[in-house]
Amino acid sequence: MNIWDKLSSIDRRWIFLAMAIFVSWPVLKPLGLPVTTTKEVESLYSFIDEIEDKKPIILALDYGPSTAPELTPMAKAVIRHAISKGIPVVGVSLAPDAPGVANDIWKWAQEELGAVPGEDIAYLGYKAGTTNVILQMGQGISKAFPKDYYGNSTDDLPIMEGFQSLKDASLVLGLEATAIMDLWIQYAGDQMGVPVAGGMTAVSAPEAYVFYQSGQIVGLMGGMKGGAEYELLVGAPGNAVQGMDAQSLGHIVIIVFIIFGNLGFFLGKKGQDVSRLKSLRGDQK
Amino acid sequence: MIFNFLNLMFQIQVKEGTGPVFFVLVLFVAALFFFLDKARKGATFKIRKIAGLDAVNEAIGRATEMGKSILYTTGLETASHIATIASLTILSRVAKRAARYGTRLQVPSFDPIVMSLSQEIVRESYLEEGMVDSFKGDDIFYLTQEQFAYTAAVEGVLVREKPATVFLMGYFYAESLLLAETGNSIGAIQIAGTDAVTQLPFFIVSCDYTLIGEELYAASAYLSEDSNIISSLKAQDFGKALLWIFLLLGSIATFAGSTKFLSLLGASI
Amino acid sequence: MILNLIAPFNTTEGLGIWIAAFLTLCIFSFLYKDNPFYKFAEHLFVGVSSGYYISIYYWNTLKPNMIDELTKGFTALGKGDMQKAFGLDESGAVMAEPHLRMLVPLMLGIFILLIFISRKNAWLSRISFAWYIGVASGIAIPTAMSTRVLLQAQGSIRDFCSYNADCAVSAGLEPQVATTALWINAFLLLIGTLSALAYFFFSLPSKGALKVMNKVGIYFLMISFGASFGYTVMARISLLIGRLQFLFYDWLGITIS
Amino acid sequence: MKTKLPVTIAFLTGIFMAFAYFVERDNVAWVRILYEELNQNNIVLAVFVLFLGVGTLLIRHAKKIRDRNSDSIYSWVVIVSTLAVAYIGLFQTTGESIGANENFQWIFNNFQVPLSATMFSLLAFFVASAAYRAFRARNTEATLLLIAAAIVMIGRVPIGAVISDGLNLTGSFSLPAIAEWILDIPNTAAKRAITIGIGLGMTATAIKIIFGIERTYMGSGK
Repeated sequence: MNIWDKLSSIDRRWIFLAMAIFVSWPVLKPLGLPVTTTKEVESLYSFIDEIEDKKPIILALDYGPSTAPELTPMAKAVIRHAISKGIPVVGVSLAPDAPGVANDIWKWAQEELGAVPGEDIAYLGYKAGTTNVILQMGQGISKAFPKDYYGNSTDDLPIMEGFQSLKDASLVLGLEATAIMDLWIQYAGDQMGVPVAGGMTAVSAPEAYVFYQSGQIVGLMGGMKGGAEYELLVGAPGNAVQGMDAQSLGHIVIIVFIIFGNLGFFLGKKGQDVSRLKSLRGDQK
Repeated sequence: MIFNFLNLMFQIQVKEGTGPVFFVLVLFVAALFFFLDKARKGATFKIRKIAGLDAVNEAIGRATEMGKSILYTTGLETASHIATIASLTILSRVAKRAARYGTRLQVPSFDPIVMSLSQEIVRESYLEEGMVDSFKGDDIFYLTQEQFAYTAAVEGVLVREKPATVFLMGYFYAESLLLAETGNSIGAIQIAGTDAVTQLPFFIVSCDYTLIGEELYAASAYLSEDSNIISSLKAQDFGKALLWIFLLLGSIATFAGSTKFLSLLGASI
Repeated sequence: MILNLIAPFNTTEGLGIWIAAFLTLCIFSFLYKDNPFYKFAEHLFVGVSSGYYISIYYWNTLKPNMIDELTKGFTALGKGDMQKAFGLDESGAVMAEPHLRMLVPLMLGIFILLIFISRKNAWLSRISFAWYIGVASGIAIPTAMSTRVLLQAQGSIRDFCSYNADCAVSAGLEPQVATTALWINAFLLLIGTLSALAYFFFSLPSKGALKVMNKVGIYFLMISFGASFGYTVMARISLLIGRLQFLFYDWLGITIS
Repeated sequence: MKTKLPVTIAFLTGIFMAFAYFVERDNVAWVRILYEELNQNNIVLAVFVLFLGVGTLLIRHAKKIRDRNSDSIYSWVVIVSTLAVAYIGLFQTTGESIGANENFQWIFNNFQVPLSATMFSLLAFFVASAAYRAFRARNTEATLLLIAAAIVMIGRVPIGAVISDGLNLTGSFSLPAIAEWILDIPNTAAKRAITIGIGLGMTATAIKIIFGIERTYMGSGK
């Protein structure tokens, strides 16, 4: 087996080891590479910056612990921005494993930003039935969420004065890991005419460009980089900015292995990868 | 004109802006019933050959030759999701062949309703092949409704049972790559099919063949020769052809300055 | 970089971090090979998430929407006030709080649970599924057509409008000066959408012009899948970074200077 | 009766909800009330579906224990952890909501979070091995996917700008700019076609369910 064949059949555990080393290293010792902002994040920042009438922002935390590293920095950066502008933030969740994550963010907002629960921020908890809940919020927020996550009745919260239905919100920002983003656009955006923006995991972000390009969403943050950009725009670099160095090195490791794989494929014994199924051999796969 | 008729008839105030959707829906429903009626009257419709489907049959044959099992997952969505319904249709065809060749078929489910549906569908396939006594209800089982608990459990089954062939048909989320990579590590032939756009790159990269988006719907129509599935495919093709022409003409006309097409689509002009 | 194992066992918070770190390493052990620690974590995960969902669903949906409503309804019934029991106000108009009207979903819910009890009348669960999926389909029809089809078509035509001054003005778009780059992009967008749409056209065999469009269509599809793959790699690594930040900062107490 | 009744129910509920889309519901009381009621019921029905799921799960693991199956120790883990967490969540919650239940939050932070987050981060390793193993430029399609992925991966992270300066690719030919272009034009064009296709597919399926043509959801398989 010549060098090229060895190159194209490395045991995947060596690859795992390389990933572990190159991603842990910057987490322990950051490199400080510069982060550039993009127009879709800037347009969200300027939209929130120019909100005059101070009507609350609906922050839809529709994600669980497994996507928190990408989306929680976005939630914290937007809450920091809204509180500094005096715009109240009302949190809701349509994903079952969101309440635990949201609860930590709300505790952080009270300790770090001194946000007063019930006045500056409120969290209404989770309710099953995604589409039905959004439609119900259109008819009346307290109808969909009679009580907030901590048991006090929604209508008595000072933050809810003059803020009856989803239609009165100045913005709906969906922090999404799944297709729930489409539902916010379909029902809150198209049907109720509320401005909608998205904070998506990097996986779903490309798909959301379609809605940004057609103007159905006013801004879009994609992945940890989106969070890092908003952290910079708000002037409070945090976990996301810190993570970007490790992100860069991780990508480099993957690109290097892709090159190894292709070198091995082209220079090693050819045809090793022809499909095992006869019916697919003719097909361009 | 039709709206004031509607207003008059039911004193219902039609929501403005929903005109175009109403018109397009009426057209689409009409096309659907037109093709359904013709299909039921025995008209056969041509569907272009889908390369992946010969691979499906060959993959089942491979499992039989090696005397190993087949693992079929219907994805992580409920029965009201189009990809799940298409997957169940393909499952019934795979189950028929598995019954005929006596190959073990395992179906780990994510949703309890889909689990009970799969059990019925597979039992019916074994019935049609006259092998109902070798049907094992326990091989079609519900795991959990939590994405990663389900993935961890299916990976456990893959690593322990080592099936020769894995089918990943339905709607998937981020776990698609975990499943496909684990299937690869045990050397299984993998055929995937999903309309989950974000997961298509992973299946394309790690499976032997991937039915892209609507190819999954077309595959279920092609495989099932069921008039109602084929007719809906034709209606969708009809919709696509109409839209294709509309987009082409619309772009040219709008380029020339007319706003007719935009207002037709409901843009507030 | 200061290394101090911060988490003593006696504080609940500290114990929690040690458990979380142990479970994290159990799952990571799958990278080496399938082992009892991974199997333990895998099954623990199935159990914990089932228990978690039952509690969240009960407190956030079942109790406020059904149990509370039914108790209010029955207490009203006890007082003999039939109208209020079924959520009607004095004038007989339907009120928002359903009270005893929630007996309908309760009945449908019980039909679903019949699947456990008796094979014979498990068919009743079909009524509940039919109701559930009927409502879901009814909502989906107009919105899927409007948001996924019409608004997308509108999006691709609108580009051409913004390059044409009078069309842009009447459509309320700010007219863009049509530079050659914009032209190429608009043209590519149209070609890409049309050829990718043609790829999903199944009624005609892929020959002649359709074969060419299929080819161009699959090229555009593959570039867009490549973009999604690239973006997804970013997502996965940021999640790994999240776990490593937990292990190094929260568990091992390392603080970076 | 066993199929006639469910099909009629699906038809009536489906037609009404679709019809309600076209109605200015605030002005037409009977439509608004019925619409809200049906919405309300679906929210509660979702809970019963979950209970069905967990019930079948526990029964299946109890069977494994009864049959002395080799892995029955792990079935104990599933049953005990489900009941323990459900007990803490359901019975230890005082007052109105689960938010104030400290133990439940502790369980969530120290069991649910590490387990699900770590499962997810395994993907970073699998993506690397999948990219290495499968990303072979076998044909033009795979090459296009490969090049687009590499450019986006490099362009969207800080190091992309550093590399572009190194190769003095500037302005609209810098890696971040090309990555942005790939996302804006070819990606949008292809995703728009896929979204339209799936939109038509979803609409067709929903119509067939309501008119009783598509009955798979009811288990008749036909």
